[in-house]
Amino acid sequence: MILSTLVFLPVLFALILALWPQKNMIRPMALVFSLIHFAVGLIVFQDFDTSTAQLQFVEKHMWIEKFGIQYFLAMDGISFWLVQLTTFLAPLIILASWNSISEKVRGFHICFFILQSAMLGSFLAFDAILFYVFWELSLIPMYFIVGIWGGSRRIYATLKFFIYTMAGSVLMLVAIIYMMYLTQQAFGQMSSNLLDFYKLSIPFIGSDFFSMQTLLFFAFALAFAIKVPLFPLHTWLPDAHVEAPTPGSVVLAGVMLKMGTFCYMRWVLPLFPEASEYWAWIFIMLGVIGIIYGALVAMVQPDIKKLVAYSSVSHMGYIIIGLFVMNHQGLQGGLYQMLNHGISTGALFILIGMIYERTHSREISQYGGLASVLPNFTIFFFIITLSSIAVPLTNGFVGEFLILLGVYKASPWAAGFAVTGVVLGAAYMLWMFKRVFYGEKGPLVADEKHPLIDLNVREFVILVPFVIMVFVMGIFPNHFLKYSEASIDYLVKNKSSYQLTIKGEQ
Amino acid sequence: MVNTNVFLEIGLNHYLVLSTVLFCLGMIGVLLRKNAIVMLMSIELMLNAVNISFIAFGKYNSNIDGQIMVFFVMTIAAAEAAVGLALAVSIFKRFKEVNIRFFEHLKG
Amino acid sequence: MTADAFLFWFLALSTVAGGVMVVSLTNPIYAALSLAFTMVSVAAVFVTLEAFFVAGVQLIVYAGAVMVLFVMVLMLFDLKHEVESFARGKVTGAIKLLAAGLLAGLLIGAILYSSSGELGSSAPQAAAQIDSTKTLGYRLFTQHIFAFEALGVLLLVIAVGVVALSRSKGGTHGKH
Amino acid sequence: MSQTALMSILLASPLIGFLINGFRRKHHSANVSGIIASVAVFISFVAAVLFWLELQGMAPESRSILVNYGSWMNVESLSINFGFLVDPLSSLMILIITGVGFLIHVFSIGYMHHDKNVAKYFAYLNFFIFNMLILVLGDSLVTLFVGWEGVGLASYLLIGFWFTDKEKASAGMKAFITNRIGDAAFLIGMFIFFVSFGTLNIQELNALAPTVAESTWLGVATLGTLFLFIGATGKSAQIPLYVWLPDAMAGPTPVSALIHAATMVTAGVYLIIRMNPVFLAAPNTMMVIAIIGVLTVVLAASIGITQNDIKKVLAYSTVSQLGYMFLACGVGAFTAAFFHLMTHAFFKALMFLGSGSVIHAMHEEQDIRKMGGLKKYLPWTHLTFMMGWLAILGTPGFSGFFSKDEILWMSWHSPLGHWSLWALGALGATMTAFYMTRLMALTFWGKSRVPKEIHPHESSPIMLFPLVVLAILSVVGGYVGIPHVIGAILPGHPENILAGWLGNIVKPIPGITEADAAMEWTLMGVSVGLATISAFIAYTLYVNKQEAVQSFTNKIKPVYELVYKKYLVDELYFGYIINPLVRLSENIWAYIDVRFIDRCTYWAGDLMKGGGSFVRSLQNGNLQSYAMYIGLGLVLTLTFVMMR
Repeated sequence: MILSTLVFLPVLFALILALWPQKNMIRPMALVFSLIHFAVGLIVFQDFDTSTAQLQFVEKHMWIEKFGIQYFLAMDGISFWLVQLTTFLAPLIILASWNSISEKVRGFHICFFILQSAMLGSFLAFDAILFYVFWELSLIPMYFIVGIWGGSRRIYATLKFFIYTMAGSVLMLVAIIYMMYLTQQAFGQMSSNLLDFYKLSIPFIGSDFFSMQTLLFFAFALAFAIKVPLFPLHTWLPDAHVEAPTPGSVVLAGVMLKMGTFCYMRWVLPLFPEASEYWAWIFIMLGVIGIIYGALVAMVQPDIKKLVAYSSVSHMGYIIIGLFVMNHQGLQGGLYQMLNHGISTGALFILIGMIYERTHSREISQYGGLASVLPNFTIFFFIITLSSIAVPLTNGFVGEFLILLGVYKASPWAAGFAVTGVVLGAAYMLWMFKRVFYGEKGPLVADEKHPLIDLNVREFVILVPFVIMVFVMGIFPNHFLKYSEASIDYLVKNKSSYQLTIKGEQ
Repeated sequence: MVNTNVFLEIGLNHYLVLSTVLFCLGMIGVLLRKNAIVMLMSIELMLNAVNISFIAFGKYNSNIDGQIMVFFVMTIAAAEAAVGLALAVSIFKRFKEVNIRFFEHLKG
Repeated sequence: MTADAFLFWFLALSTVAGGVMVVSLTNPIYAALSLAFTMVSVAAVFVTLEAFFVAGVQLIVYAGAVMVLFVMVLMLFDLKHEVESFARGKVTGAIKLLAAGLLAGLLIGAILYSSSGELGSSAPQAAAQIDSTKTLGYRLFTQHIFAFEALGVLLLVIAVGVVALSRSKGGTHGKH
Repeated sequence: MSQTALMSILLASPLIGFLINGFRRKHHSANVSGIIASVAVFISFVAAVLFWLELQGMAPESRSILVNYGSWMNVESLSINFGFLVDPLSSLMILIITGVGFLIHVFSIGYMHHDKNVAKYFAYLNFFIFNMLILVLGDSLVTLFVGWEGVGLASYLLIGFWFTDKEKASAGMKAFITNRIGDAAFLIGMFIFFVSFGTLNIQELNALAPTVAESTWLGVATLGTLFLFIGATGKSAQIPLYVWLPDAMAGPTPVSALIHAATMVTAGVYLIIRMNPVFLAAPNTMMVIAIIGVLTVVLAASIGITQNDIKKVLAYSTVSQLGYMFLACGVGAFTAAFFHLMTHAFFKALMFLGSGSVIHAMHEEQDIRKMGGLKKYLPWTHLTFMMGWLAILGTPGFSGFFSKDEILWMSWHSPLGHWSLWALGALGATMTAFYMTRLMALTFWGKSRVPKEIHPHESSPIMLFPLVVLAILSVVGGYVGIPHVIGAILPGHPENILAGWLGNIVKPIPGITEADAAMEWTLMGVSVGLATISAFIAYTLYVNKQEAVQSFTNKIKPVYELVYKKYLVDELYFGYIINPLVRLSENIWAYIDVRFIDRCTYWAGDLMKGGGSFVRSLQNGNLQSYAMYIGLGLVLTLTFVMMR
């Protein structure tokens, strides 16, 4: 029951918030709820077995008998940390929205909790239809979060975000239905159980683009590529980030993008092993292009938030190449980088939100000399910057190093191009850092009428967990890697005969 | 000689071709004429064309059902003409106009 | 040239000529008269096909009743000025003509194709010499009695409907 | 005391110092923060000494202490530990780092007395020491890389210490990004080694490398070492990545002494010495290293001649001296390289601190054209600076003499060497003598050109103490590595202690022959002679005949300008690489992202919209049009049926 609790607790919270009479209690209640949720998430630590790739905490019930659609939640090493990341970020996001969301507070928190539920559901669902429901459900609260609490061009951004993602997932739905049909062909009973999907052997002919596996592969891969987002499908991301309110950006960058990369590991790689090996070069190429392209474009952005958004494109490129080289280092690094990106980019967005609350501007050229005015803020920003540019002993390094090592093993050229991202990453982040924090005081910073105030206690409370995680993950990566080790090992070694089993069943 | 045969020996196909030509003439009328009443006339033309082919088929297949069908068609045609004209009258009464171009209320 | 053939060609020509006139004449009265001419020609064609009863009905119902109706309505309208006879728009006009032409071509092609290119090969079968009127009547009142009666009801409904329609003050839309 | 505990003290002490000063960064007392930081480094120094003593007590073959704090990253075959290795090489290195580092910390107490953010400054310095120790002690390339990046970070922070000045902030950024280019290559080098050898442990690599001895350009060892060398050129400021070091002088002067002269910039050299068996397995790489090294010597020295900023002169001098170390590495004389690293650490740190003392005295004035005759105001600084000057000149008996001449001799003698390398090296030595003498002459000797409003004063004892210690080390530091030929004629025939100490670490150059003593003496004489002559010329010119210099530079103005402007390398990089890159980025953003991809999505949207409105326009309410569609549909259907 633990997983159902995890997934549906936020819905319950949303209900309570919706019905609670006092308006001024919404924020504290939401905070307490998210902390409870986080604590519930920690329970799985106790019983999680790191030695096996099998599914754990399984909950399986028939949902729609006729089509073999089940309510099937389970956890394995791949989803373990992502679930933790989701629940970890929640209280911090609610704290970060404390001041920045001033209107329709109740609605915001309801949206946020439903979003949590949908995201957790799509991490944990092992039934294609159930997964699809969660996957699409996650769009709706995000649509409202950006569309209601966003910036001036929020309608444009939301539409773009919504239509982009929707366009991809419709193809995926077709593919899911077709695969259900295949299960009927193969087993006589229609099923949308992912484990049944794994058992299918879908015909693959490399030279034939229209062979079934290739088509299904691309249908799934496209949906996830938009979510990741992979170059050249990324243009919704900068707009969505720029217009989204701070908490929206954090959820979007911190967790929602990971849904894309996570699903590559859960769905694409094991379901279509031959196709994903045959077509890996496309994704590696696009990933590498994304790394360099994202970094270059980030370098010339006039808007800090857009800069970070493009840096996300670059970082997500790393994850994609890590996944598609299909070896231990690449996959582990990719998974690790998902967590890193959630932590460091999430923190960056929160930091940008904090400074935006003070100055109401994100123009880099309006800043300058912030370091002498807001020293504490600068320290936090700098640490997160270091994490983002992957300085050793911060979390970013572990992920990037493992990914690049894995990629080098598979394709030295790709690694050779990808390392330029290391240089460019430092270039755009530090250049931005220099322009914002160093030098003479810019117009916004020097404004005598509105002196800037350094971090308050609430902001410290938000940022300290991030910084702790940055270093803990940088110095003790083994503790994190060991949870996914068995699953990754199984994925690498049995990629063409991937047959997950349920722990405790034969 | 084929050529003389074509002109001298009249068969089913001759009637069918005649029917086709008449049908298409009617169709052109329906498509191109502006006057609603002339359009109705063109429809009668088309119905007649069909009638020819029914009768011809009936004769050449020794089947009387073709004529029965024509009988029905005629009835329907008469009914249709009546309704169509009644509509035209009613429209004319209201708009003083029978030009089909003025009646584009189905515009999407 | 046999009489049969001559008759066919003569009737075919008059039918088509009448049809062309219906379509092309600007004055609706002339068009109506051409239509009557066509009807008569078609009735004659029916005669050549030995459908005497139908030919008679054609003359009475079509050339008689229906045409009178048309002319009456035209008279009723008393059009002072003639509306433009053809729809505007050269392109759409061309497309319409092309569509009709293509349809004719296709149908004729299909007819020729189905009889492998021979226009006059299928002669009427010998057994065609039957008393068509009697058989027609017999069939109509036995086998097709239901359809016949249904038609009767339909005609009644239509008669009522038409009266209702022509008495009404107009459609649902206001005047432009 | 157990080795683990000792290692913990060694590493943790500066880290704790960093944290303490970091958390009390708002305090302004230089003495308190300085003492905390200095004590932290001193504790490390003591630990380093203890380690050294412990190694002394071991048998020469087994001198190695490995402290493993457990696994860091463990993914399938990749297994990286927090392992720290003390062996003869790293033990000397940590002595230098903590020793010189301690002296510089002490100097900083005086130097940074007036600065408000002094606690932050000392925190950064301690942070640097911590990372440098990790770099030196790391037993695998990845652990080494941790320190490698960490020192780069510390360097970034310290160069941009006065960040309100845009130039200084930019200099820090430039240093970090240039280093990052090297680091990216370093990463590739690591991957090559990992994929080929399956390990990143330095000792294991050293053991495995000789098995792949090769002469092709694309072999594992060659490629791997070449990429590591690119990494080293970034950190150690060699062609083509040296451009950051002169700019790095924007940082406080003690930082320049510690990071940009004595320790961090030698990391590249240290890396090569550390991995010498691997590099020896790749003769092509060795050749590249030697050539790059000697070219850097000449290039940097020539720029040094023309500079007017006291720190810039020293910076180019550092680049040039690092070139010598790489030259030594390239010809296989790793001991000589390390020897020079050590002596250079002493005399260059000394000179930087001396320049700091001068700058302090001159109230932040760095232009040597506004100095002159400072000898009488700053007697101690002058005296100690002169020791450094004599050392870098290669005056017989001073430390620089032994190390530099050994490098020059080996570049001639070694089978990996070549006479042209020696010739260029000697040319470099001549130029070094020239510009260092020029610096001395313009700063301390001759007539005073000090502006009226400045009253130079000798620095406080706390700043002079490190100068004196370093001066002594600059003089006597050379005696640990007396070359064999010289040792042979000295009383008691002192052996080359350093070579003996490093004997088990440094592999002998394959195919080296017995030294020709006469030849060695000759070459030594030639280079010393050249240096002396050139120093003498410089002295005469800059002390007495400045007009002559002026007229001469006017005569060769284009050349002089070119050299003065550092051969326009910075402009070249900016004009042909960085600015085009930024412009390219702006263009790809504007054209690919906004104009192309976004347009495409708009097109897709517009297509849908257009399709919709087209279909809507078909529903025009005209009965005849509808009839036409029926007709067209009929035609199409019939066509389709008939085509079947």
